Amino acid sequence: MVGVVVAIIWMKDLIAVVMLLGIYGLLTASFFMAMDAVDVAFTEASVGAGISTLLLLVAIAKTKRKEHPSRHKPLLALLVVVITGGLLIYGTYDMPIFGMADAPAHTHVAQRYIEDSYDEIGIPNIVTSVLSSYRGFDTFGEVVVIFTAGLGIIGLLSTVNGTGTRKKLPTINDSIEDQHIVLRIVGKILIPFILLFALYVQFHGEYGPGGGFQAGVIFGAGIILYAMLFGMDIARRVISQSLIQLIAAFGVLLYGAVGVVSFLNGGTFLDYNVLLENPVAGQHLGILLIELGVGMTVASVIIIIFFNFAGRKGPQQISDDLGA
Amino acid sequence: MNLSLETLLQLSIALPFFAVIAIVATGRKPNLREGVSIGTGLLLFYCVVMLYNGLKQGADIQVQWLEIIPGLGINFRIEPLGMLFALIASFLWIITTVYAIGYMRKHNEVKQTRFYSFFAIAISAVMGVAFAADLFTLFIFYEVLTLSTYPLVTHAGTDKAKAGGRVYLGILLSTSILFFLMAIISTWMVAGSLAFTAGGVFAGDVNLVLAGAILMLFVFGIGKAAIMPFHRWLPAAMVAPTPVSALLHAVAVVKAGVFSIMKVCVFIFGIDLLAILPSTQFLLYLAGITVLLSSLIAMRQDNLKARLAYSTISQLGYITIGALLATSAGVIGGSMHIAMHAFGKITLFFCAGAILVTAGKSKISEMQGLGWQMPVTMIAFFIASLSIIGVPPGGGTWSKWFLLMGTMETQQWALMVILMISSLLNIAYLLPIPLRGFFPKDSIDRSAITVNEAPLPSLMALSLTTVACVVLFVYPQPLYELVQAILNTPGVANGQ
Amino acid sequence: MAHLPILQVILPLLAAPLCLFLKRPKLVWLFACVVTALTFTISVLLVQQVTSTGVISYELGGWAPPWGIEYRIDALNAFVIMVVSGLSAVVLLAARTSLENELSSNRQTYFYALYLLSLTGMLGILATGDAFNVFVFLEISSLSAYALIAMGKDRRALWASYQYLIMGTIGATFILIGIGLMYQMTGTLNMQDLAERLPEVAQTRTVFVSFAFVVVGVCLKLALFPLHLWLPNAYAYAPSIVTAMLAATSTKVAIYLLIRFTFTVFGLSFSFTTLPLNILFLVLGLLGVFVASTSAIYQQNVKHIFAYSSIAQVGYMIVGISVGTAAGLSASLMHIFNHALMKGALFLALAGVMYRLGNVQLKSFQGLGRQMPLTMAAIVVGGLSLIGVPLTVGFISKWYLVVAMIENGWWPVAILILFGSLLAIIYLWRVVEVAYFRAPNKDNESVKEAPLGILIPTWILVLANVYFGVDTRINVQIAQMAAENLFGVAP
Amino acid sequence: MLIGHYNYWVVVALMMLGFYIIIAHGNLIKKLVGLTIFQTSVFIFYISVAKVDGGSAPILADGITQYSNPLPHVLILTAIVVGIATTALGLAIIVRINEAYDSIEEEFIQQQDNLS
Repeated sequence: MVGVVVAIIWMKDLIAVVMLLGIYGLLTASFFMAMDAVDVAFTEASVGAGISTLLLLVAIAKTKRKEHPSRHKPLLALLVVVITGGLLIYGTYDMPIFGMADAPAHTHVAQRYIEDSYDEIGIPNIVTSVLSSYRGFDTFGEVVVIFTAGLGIIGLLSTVNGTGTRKKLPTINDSIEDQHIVLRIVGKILIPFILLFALYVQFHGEYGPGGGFQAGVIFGAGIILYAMLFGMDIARRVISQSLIQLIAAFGVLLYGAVGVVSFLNGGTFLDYNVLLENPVAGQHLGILLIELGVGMTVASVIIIIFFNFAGRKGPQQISDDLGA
Repeated sequence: MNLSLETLLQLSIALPFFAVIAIVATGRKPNLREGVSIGTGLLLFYCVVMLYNGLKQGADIQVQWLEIIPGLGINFRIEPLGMLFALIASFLWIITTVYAIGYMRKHNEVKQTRFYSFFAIAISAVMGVAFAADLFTLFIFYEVLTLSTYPLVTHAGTDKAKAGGRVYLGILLSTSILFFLMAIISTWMVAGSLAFTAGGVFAGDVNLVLAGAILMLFVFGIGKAAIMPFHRWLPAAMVAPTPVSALLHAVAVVKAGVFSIMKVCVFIFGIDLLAILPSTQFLLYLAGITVLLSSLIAMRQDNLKARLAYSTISQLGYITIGALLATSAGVIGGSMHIAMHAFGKITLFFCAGAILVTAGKSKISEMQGLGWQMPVTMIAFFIASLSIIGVPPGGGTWSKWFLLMGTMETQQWALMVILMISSLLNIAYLLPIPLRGFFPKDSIDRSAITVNEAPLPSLMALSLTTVACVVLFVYPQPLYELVQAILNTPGVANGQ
Repeated sequence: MAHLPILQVILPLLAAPLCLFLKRPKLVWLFACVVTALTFTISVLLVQQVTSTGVISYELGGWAPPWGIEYRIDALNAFVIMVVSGLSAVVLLAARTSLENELSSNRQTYFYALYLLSLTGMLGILATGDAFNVFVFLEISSLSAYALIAMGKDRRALWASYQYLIMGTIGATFILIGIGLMYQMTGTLNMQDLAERLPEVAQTRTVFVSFAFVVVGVCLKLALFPLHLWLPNAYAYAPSIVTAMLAATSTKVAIYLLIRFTFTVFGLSFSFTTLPLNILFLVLGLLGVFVASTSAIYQQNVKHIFAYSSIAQVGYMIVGISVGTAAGLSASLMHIFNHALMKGALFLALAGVMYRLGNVQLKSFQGLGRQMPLTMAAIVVGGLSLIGVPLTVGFISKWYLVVAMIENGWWPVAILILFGSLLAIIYLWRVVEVAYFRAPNKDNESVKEAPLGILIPTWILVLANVYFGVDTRINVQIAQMAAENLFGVAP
Repeated sequence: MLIGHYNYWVVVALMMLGFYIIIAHGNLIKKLVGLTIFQTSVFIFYISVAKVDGGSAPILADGITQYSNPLPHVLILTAIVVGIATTALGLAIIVRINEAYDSIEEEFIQQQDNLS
């Protein structure tokens, strides 16, 4: 892993950098797997190796490919970095031994999650229990972060102007659209499966690894694939931009609504126990609903991000427009 | 009118302030505008006189406006020293306004509405300083005074005026914030109170070194008293129009400074404590040096206003010495000198302004023989000079007498010598001006000169203040009684 | 009533997605105003509740801490919540008019939604009693702030926003590292629980490092000298409303975090006896005051002047904290309140200038004293407050700050603080002199007074500056109560 | 002792490298890449904390008594999402910067700012 990162430092070709970053992401994911963190590995694989690579590629396509060999300020940077690193190394000396079962991290709060979560929540995946119930509010925050990013990106990149006239939006994908018929056919077959898989992940999260977030990412990726293969215009016709925004908003609201209903029912915010008469069943319902909210928001924000990036004129098109 | 004394007190502070609205509203009609100014001045003086009567009958007049933090607020209370200051300022405001009408019109000054407005605000601030019941209130009005006079100093709007204004504002604000405020906060920390109290607020066993340090902070912080090395603002402020120099820089602003020092000495430290503080001695000598040095500098000035400015610095030193002497005679002398110097110096400035607008001369070397052209002005100048020097028939005689008594009582022989030398220097730099005005070095043809005096309002004003100088010599009794009353407040005098 | 702690966070949170359903900018603005006003009302109720009944704990998800996330409101955060929500509400009032000239109408809906989210993030940080939850809401407020800044008209806004994003994310990641280390040593994330368990391991190097990372991370957000480089441009080129909001609130939240971590989580004895934090803070705070004030003197863009002044004011707050006494802390807390009021007023007034002139370069201010009397008067009063002139709020905090220094025997520091005020006079004076003592130039001879939409909110804040400078019951008492609570003195 | 912490040292090394990229490189996209690496290293740190020797993935099943600590997993799930959100927003800003300045190099952008 360290090697990959060092390579990233030396590379000037940004595309190669991004590819290496993708590899780095996959390595990290497999490392997480080895550390028994299956959920995290799943997420890192889809985010680190998937979405972020994709986004970086799109962004590079819209900007510049080469890094300018500029004068760096390695000395100052090294100094800061060495101080930070040194401090951290210094800090490791009093840490509990790696993997030790009786480290404080494992014996206090986490203990209860492992021992009682099944009785209290009723689902075997402890990570999901903690994520959506014990620390459900963090997850709510996480959804809001995603939503915020989505809004920010629309605010920055949205090309739809107030008058509502839409011209044909130039995309980077026209070439693929025109040339690769094979890809399109394969894609046509693949996409429904991707979407199905996403739904599976969505509703299976309680038992195995997975959940709303991963499902949302996969679902979003499916739609993006569709857009890349069939062109932005068609994709936009299928899924309207403002509709997606509303779905994203709705996801957040759904999550919030669960919380509000739970305190209207006499509990506290996000207290699923009071949703139904049987607390465990209540937890179940609550988790199901909020995961749905997460999935909706994540999927639609990812689509929004992609559409907005792709809808932006690249430098190439700008100069073309000027020439014409 | 049957207003309570408390109402009158508040009126005397608020009146000039609200007059601003009327002044601005009538800005397009100069006669009406000046009418408002003078009318307010008369009303204000009436209020102050009523208050004076109340005070004489022994009324305790106090008002609280605000309380910001417990023990910290805006409070007013009238005592004789403040009364004295208020009387002088409010009376001279009327006179100066009259004078200004002539001066400003003759001189074709711009933005006269702004001038009269800020003039009124300044007087409001002076009243606040005079009647303040605690250091905090005093400080606020002190700062208002600084800020409201800035537009007056830079009235001309030229680069030179702005440069002068910057020095003015810079020194006054920085000393007041760095030292004065610091001293106030320290007093608050040490004594727990900021109220002016007869006999001082510091309890018996106060750390003398600490209190001495606080006293130094006060003396330096009150930059308006122009103790060296913080005197530079005064000459810098001389770029202002003459009425401003007259009222503000000879009377209101500098007097607010020495008044504050007097207040601090008598009512924060108390003269008993003051007498034993280690830093008093040092400050006394500093004031003495200020007196002497600025007199010497004054001699070298050819510009009349600059000479008067340095003379003011020197005279302020007298008052500061009086305050710091920590004896009855010193306090009496210093307080009386506030009044005496006010009338004397304002007359001198009025004359300088009259010479400027009428003869167009600002340099002393050009004023030879001017006496025959402007006889009234020059005679007034002569009498006022006598008062500043401290010889009959000028009122200054009395105050300087008490000050000398004070130095003798405390056996400050060096100071006594300094005061006397300085008086000699006063003669040297003031008297030649009127004398040469009448008896120039080169004989001139008197018949060729026609009498051409300053505008009538200005002339009236300066004659009036000259008369006042003489009256104060002949009939100083009311003034003395008022000043004596400061010491009669229980706890002030140490049984002398 | 029992749900107030959570309501004040989720109200703006849920309102943000609803904005997208409303679509029309004017409607969205009205809606957002109502929401922020409600939030402010809730915060006032919270303050009342806290002052009368003490600490409020709210268990999210029905799980008792430390297993679930806890919202924990005491006098300290109730106070800051009130400041933040109140200022956000007032600033938002001016948004509609100010945005007319600064943002195209199709983006305004997103603007309001992001504004609400930013508020949500800040309130979430303030209310929570859980260390990791802090991180999550920190990111909500930061991401929305980056986006809001990038919406500025000037292209430099983009660059400023990017720099802020990099610095802010580094800061947040540092905090994340710190929290991770803490968790590793104690096994808990709840602040109260952390405070109980940290002393056992206080001597370990790991805890020391975690503290260092948290402090550095927070100071990055705080723009404490020398970590302030991102701030001036971010303030200068963001839309005026965003500047006003950020200046009035976001650094306050960071200060709160610093206080929370040093005083509550790590504890007084650890922060101030084990580590030389007081000296470090004192030096950095004072340096911040002087370097930033001096820089402010040389700026040509008025927003830059006030941005540097904000860095200087943060310096004062840090100095107050560094004393390590209840008096010093309460002075800092008061300054949080007061600085929010004055900077809010100043930047809103600048929004008015921006609206009429399209820029806020110092040289464009010529003669504005005559052309825009009310706006300039607002700047003057706000500036007086900034200097610390009596009868304005600025005086109150300076007073308590200096008193706290003297109580502790730090005379030179007290003098330096007063000296800092002098620098403030100089940079303000430059503005005043140009506005009042120069004739208008050709371009702004026809400039009119700022529109009421901006003027009214500005003057609400200006009057608040004066009101709270005179009637100090609210700000002083709550601040003192909060400080005393942190020091364990019975209120 | 040394072996007991090797995992953390790898984390520190990664972190330093990422941090170095952020500070030393002038290319905006590369800075973001550095930021991602920096953040990811923190994620690895958290997950390392969660590891228990002989434990298995925290999904309850019969016959397993030792599980890894689920809490850091949850935290990192959230943090990953936050990280990608930041990256996405950062990229959006870069795209806009490129349109406005026609460059994504720190040096050129600052030059242009200094000129204007």
